[in-house]
Amino acid sequence: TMATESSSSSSSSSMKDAFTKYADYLNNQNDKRERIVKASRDITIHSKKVIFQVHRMSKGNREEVLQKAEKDLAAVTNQFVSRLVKELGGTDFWKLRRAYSPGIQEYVEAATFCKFCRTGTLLNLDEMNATLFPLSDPSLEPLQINVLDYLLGLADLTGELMRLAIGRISDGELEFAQKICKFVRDIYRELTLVVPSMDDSNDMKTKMDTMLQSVMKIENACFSVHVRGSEYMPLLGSEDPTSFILGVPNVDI
Amino acid sequence: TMATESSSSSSSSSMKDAFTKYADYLNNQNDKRERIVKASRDITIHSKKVIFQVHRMSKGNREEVLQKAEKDLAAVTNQFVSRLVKELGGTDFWKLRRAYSPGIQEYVEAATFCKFCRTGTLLNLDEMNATLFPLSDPSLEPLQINVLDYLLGLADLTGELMRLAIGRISDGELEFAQKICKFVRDIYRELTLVVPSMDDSNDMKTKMDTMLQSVMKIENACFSVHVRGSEYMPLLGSEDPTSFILGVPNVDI
Amino acid sequence: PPLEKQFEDFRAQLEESGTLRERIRAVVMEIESTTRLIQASLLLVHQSRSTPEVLEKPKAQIAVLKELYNRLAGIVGESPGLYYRYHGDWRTETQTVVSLLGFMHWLETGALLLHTEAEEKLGLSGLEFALDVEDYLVGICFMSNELPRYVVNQVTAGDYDCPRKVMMFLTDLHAAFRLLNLRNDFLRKKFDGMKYDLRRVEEVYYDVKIRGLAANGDSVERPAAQGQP
Amino acid sequence: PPLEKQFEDFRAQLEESGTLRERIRAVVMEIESTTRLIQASLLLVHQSRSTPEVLEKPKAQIAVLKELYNRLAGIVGESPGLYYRYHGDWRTETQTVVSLLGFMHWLETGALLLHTEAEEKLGLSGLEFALDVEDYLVGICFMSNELPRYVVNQVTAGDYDCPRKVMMFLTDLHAAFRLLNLRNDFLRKKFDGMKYDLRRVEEVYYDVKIRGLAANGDSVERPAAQGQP
Amino acid sequence: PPLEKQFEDFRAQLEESGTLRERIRAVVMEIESTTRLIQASLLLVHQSRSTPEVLEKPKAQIAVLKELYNRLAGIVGESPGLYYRYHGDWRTETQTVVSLLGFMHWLETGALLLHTEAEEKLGLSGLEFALDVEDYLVGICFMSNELPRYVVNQVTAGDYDCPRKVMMFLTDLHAAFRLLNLRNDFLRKKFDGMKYDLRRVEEVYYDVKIRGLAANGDSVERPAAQGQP
Amino acid sequence: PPLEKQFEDFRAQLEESGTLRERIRAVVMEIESTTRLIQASLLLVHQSRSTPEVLEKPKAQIAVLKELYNRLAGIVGESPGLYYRYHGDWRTETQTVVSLLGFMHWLETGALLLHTEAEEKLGLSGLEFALDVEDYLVGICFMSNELPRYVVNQVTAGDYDCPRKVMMFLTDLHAAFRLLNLRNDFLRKKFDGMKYDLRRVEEVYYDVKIRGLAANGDSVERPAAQGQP
Amino acid sequence: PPLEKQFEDFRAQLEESGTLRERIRAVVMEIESTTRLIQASLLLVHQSRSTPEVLEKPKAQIAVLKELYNRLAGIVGESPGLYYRYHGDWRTETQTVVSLLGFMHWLETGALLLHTEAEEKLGLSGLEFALDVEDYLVGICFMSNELPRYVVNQVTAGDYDCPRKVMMFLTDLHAAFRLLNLRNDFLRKKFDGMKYDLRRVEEVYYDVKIRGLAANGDSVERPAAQGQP
Amino acid sequence: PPLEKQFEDFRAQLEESGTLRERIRAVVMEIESTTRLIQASLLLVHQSRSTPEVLEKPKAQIAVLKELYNRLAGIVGESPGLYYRYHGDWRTETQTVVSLLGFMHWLETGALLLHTEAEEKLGLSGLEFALDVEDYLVGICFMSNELPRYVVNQVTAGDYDCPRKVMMFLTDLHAAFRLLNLRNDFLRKKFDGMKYDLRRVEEVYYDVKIRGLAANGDSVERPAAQGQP
Ligand SMILES: [Mn+2]
Ligand SMILES: [Mn+2]
Repeated sequence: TMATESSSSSSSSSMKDAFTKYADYLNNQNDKRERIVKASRDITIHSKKVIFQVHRMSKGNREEVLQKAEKDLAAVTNQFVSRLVKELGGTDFWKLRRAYSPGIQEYVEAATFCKFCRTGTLLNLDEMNATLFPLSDPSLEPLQINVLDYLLGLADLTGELMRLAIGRISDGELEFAQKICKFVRDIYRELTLVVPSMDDSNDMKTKMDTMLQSVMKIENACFSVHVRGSEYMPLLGSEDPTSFILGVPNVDI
Repeated sequence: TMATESSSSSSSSSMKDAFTKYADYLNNQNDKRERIVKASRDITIHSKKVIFQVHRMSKGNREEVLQKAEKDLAAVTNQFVSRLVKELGGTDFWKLRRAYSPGIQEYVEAATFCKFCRTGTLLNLDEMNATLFPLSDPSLEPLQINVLDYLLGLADLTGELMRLAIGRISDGELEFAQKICKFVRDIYRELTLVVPSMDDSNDMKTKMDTMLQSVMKIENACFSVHVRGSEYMPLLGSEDPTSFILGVPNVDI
Repeated sequence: PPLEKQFEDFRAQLEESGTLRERIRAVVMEIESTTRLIQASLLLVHQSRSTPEVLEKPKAQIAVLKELYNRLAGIVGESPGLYYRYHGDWRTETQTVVSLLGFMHWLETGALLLHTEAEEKLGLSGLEFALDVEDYLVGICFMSNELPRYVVNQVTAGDYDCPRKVMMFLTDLHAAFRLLNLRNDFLRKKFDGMKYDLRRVEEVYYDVKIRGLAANGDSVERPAAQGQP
Repeated sequence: PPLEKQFEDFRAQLEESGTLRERIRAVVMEIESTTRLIQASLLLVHQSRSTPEVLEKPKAQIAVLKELYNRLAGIVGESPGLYYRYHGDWRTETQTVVSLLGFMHWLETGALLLHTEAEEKLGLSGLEFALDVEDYLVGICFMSNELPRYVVNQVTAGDYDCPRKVMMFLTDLHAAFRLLNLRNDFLRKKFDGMKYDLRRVEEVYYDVKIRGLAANGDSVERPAAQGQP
Repeated sequence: PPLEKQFEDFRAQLEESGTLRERIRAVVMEIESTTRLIQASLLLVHQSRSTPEVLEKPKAQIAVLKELYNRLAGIVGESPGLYYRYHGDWRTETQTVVSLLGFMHWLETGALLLHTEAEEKLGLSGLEFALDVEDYLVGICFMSNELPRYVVNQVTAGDYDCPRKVMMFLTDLHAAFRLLNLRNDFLRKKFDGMKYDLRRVEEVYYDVKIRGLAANGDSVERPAAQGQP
Repeated sequence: PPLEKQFEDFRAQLEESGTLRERIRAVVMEIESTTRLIQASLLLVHQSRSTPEVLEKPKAQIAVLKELYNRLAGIVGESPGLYYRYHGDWRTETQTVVSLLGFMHWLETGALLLHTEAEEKLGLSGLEFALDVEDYLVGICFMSNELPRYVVNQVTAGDYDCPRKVMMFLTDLHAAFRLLNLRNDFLRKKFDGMKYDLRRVEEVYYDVKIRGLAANGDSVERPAAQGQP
Repeated sequence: PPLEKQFEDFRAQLEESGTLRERIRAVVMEIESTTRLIQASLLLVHQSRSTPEVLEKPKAQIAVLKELYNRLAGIVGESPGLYYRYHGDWRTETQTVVSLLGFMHWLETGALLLHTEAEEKLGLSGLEFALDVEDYLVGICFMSNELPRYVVNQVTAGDYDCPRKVMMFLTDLHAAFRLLNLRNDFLRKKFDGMKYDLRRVEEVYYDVKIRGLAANGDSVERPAAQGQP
Repeated sequence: PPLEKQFEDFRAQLEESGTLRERIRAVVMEIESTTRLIQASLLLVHQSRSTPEVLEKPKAQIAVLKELYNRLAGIVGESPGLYYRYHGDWRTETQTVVSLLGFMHWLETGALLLHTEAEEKLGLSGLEFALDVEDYLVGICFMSNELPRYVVNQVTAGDYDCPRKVMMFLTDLHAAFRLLNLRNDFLRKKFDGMKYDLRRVEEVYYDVKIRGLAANGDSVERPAAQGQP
């Protein structure tokens, strides 16, 4: 009626033009977001598989397992992360962060997990980001993992390290377990100082609680091996109680 | 060590064979689920667009708008629902329901919305399911939308109908608004009797509350038009107060 | 050791970004208190003061806003690409700014303040620091929420032509919004609210019309855009 | 009218499915009470009764379970393709069933009850109503949770060879589970628990070994599968 | 031994009480499904059907309810003194029953259904199994929640006298509730809601009155209590 | 040992403070039940009784409140500096007291009850135990929430001049509150509610005005402050 | 009018029941503070004081409890049939009472405190006010939760026979509980906890046994029931 | 007019109090970041570094805290009687401060940091700005939460006497807390947690003792209080 009649006027049509532009903008943005969510889901699912592969490690098959994990990780990078990088097309890193953050966090978890098992050290953010450079069209700004996603991924890493440590103790690799314990404690301590400056620290605060639980689970496992080992220390005349752990005592007692 | 040594025995290797089978099974299942989640997301996003298209309806452009909406809906069916149907491959309809249910619900919402605007009637589940038959390889059992997803989608439909009714009143289509009101009331009443028998009725119970809110919003809008129209009824000697609504009175008063 | 070194770096980076954020917030607080001044002045529009008189004070504040957004753009511009990292810090306030600018603009011209016009008024044209489209749209919805109250008070004060003008403006605006495909989010909810604003204005128009109070009962044509609506 | 008609149909369908569900639940409650009987009998294994003696009663109950699952399969089989619609109704109970069958099987043979063997024991081989693989795996994890307690009580009762056997069994089982790619879900959590079971059993083995109590201190070879472990 | 003897006794007691509870629940489920039928029929009152026509069906269900409460009273009466032990099992449903009976009664007579009348309708007069006073009061609050919607739809259907009647009814009811010294509990919260019902009804009455639509525009006096509203 | 000694001291302190708190609560409960009496009497204002008649009873209760606050001040005054330690115990009730005193005062004089006047009425002038300013302000917001309902019912009862008076009062009050720089807290939220009260009152004034019912249709000038509104 | 009359009656009823509840609560608070005294005294059992010495003080408090339950029974007995209406008011405290009585009894006799014995100790034998069976059972579960700690501390203090005794007691208790068909409720959950208590005690017994510390290393036979454990 | 005058006054007051609060918060944020530094340094105590070495850094921070509390006391002291008005602003942080001071003190001396000692360390002795007793007690509870982890790691590092010392310390502390009659509040909940800390430490002591690792295996007598644990 009235409204309909009047909408042919010039003011109304300029409004329509403008809103058509806004509509295009919103449609593009939403489509892009959706593609990125999907790319992120793929990264997540394949990173999880890498993590499982690492957990297959035993004393005997370490090299073999790690090599496969590293190969799989490289595949995640080249296939799935690179697709995310392409979908982003060098822009909107912060605007669409929520759409890809879960995938990137899981990817950080997988990559740092592999690296720690290989070298016992932390894979740095800079090193990770260096591997992302070649994925990008050189004319575009490359996706760089931001500190926040890196730290959130690191927080989850400690959960996997805890699982690993419990398994390693079973396999007699107590030294490795102690190394993990120290590593996780170091990360936890460093994070206590970093967390309050993080952009949205609430997520991270609950992760810190879980992390402390993980640390304590490892500590309790080490404690229990230790007191058990200590029990016969005098009996055995050994000065290193840590050699008396399960799996090791093929020595007759 | 011990464990590693002994794992070459026959019992252990039959265990390994069995678990390799389980692993394959789980991997396939998870991959399939992931593909279906993605197909469902696509259905959701495109069904939402159909719903928006229907909301563009005004008194003057009804036919045009609805035709486009119906065309878009057909595209959703043929492109995205059919992909879901293919990914399912005629199996696991209930097992993977949670992975595709959100998309199917939104699809029900869009399809019933179009149909109501076209005919003022409810698109039946059987009619919907009939359109899914051709999407399937004839050798496979076709995906059939189940009652639960249909009802959950219907519950959301009432929210869209409420928005539509408010808009129609503005456009002077009071009769259409009253038709919507009756339709939504009917659905609400029928659902009150059906909800308690639904498999997991908790979701649905909150949807029922929202639905009642929607009904009351339409009723309040009709009330307000009515009392306004009634005010001058005696003055004008008209017996139909409902003709005195906004947009209509091009008649000089 | 490299681990400590890296975390030292992180802490430095995050603290730097924290400092940046505090500088942003300081400007945003000034923006907020400027919008309060504008709001307080604009409230007089409901008390049937003449529009030009009412607009005088708040219009003077636009320059202040421009200056503040300029500072904001400067601060955020120091770190290219980080606009959306800190977006949440000025989002709400900017939506309010848009709603006020939009309302003033409409009072003056009877037309909708377009996105580009809003950017211009805030001195953002051509800057990397742009006005986010969704913020603009939410702001316009907020502006729409003010109109029913305005119409009611104008009629009370005897301006019987106001409802028609506002109704036509809102009808067009509503139709324009329907072009958008909104996700189920904040903006969609705000847009739903606009429907109720429109209905309320139509009701007032009807009240006026049916009593023969409408200034120009036989014409519902769109008037040429003039000064005050 | 068609609308009412359709909803009438829905109500009929849903009520029918409700009735089906009640029939399912009735059987499941019997399954549950059978598992309690088995559990109560098996508890005696912790009180150092001889294994064959302990197993006598619960083994007799397997036939009961078989009969019940047969009935369940019959009911669910009436509506082809709906297994997973009602799956939640027998899930937990079936996991418990698997854990008990698995424990008894291990007590008897020293070997893991495989998925196919579990289906066989429940008379499900070849039926459409199969044993869900995840339920089987969760059940096996539950079984593992019982082993540390068993080992502790066996040692207390003087059976010093038990820890070694259990340890080797659990080590293999744990290695087998690692072949799986688990999502972050219930099963993964249960599997994490298995790690602790393994560690506890190792500790007991160590306690026994270090005191020279282990029956056969020089041999950690896997024994040929014999009857009672 | 006394320990086993004692637990044998407990088992018997717990099973007996479990059986009782199941019997109670079976009846309560029937009550619940009867209230759903009544509710669904009563919803038609909002669609401008004539009151007697609408009431026909649900009134027929009162006999069903009566029969069910009779059974419930019989079951609970077997164990004297245990009414409040199982009270929670029928509490919610009974509150709904009261709200529906109260609404029907008001539609028919324009008066509040008294506690004794409610008991009578349910055939509980003189039984040990009484209608708990708090349940009755909560039910009445639930009934009040239905009235604003009813008034709105009645006015839309052209009954302009309805708001006044409902307003006076609710004002009296609200005043009566104020006599009670409610502690801070569930009932208190429900009663607080009644204030909003009254407010909404007053607003509707205002809308009708100011437009001169109220049947008896010059009088807000309390009319002599008559039959049907 | 010092440890035990210290905890002995703590026990004494905690018990003393517990006792004090109980004494405070006892008085606060009496205050609360007095406010209920006042509220119940004031409700009659919505039923078009004459204001002086309605005010008679609640005004008599002010003396009771005064006495109670005197006791409260006495108890709290025993521990200087601890007013804010126990503030939470009388906070809500005092806000209600202010809202009721403010409403009665406005009904009588048409003016806002000032903070000092509120203290005077409660006999707190000059005492260390003062009326917290934020509690006063929240109470005034609560009072504002009652006004739309009052206006609606007055118009229904035929008092067409009421909306104008209330509108002007609320406009002034709202403007005065805008002077305050409220942080994002409880008070801010309550103040935001006042905006809706004002809007609703404006709407009622509009309804009355457009129908030519307003007593003095041509003037929205501020009237000279007179006694009763 | 009947409406007001009815609400007058309700007011009286609600107030009466409110008063009753307050009287109940007053007694329950005394019960609660008596249980604290007992708890504090019993804590010394963990510090390897001799049992008779530790029990002296708390046993004296049983008379106090008896007196309090007598008063409680008196109050509740005034309203026959309402035991379960107010049951929630003393439920938790009574469960604690049972757990303490049960622990003391076990410390003295090595046997389980039976339900009838508990009622006797509280002077409830033959009264209408009985000890609810579920409360008794929950209380016994709470008692079981204390035993692992007791065993750990006893072993630390050199009493190596304690684990065996406690293990046998808990094994029997656990088996007795298994006879009950517990539904999925609070009691079921508490009983599930008992399994962990038993497991922990078994582990301690294992630790003692494997180190040859158990007093009677060669015998896990059930000893004839003797006095103090 | 008095209304505007009053609100002008309020504005001034609210702004003054807002400014005060901001100054308080600025100091509290510094306190918070100091406690983080202390916390991070103290974490090294779990990595078997020698106590004096670990304590060096955090002890240096105590002077910083002292300075900050001095500033805080200065700010709050400007408005006598308002300590508890702003108490919530430093409450949590102060509880953390107490827990850290308490832990360091215990590491150094083996004794509980008394309330007066805590005030002394923070330079509050004799000031009007005191350390609230409940904050002190909550802080001590937080400290207790750290002890089980400390004991576990000390034993792993070979210090077998640590569990006994901690157990005796915690037993005494727990007994002292029991003297307090805590209401059902935050402090009560924290104290309930201390029971679990004690239980865990007892278990660790048991683990060490049963393996003959405890330094002084035959004696659980309370040693004469000596310096460092
Ligand atoms: Mn992970
Ligand atoms: Mn929707």
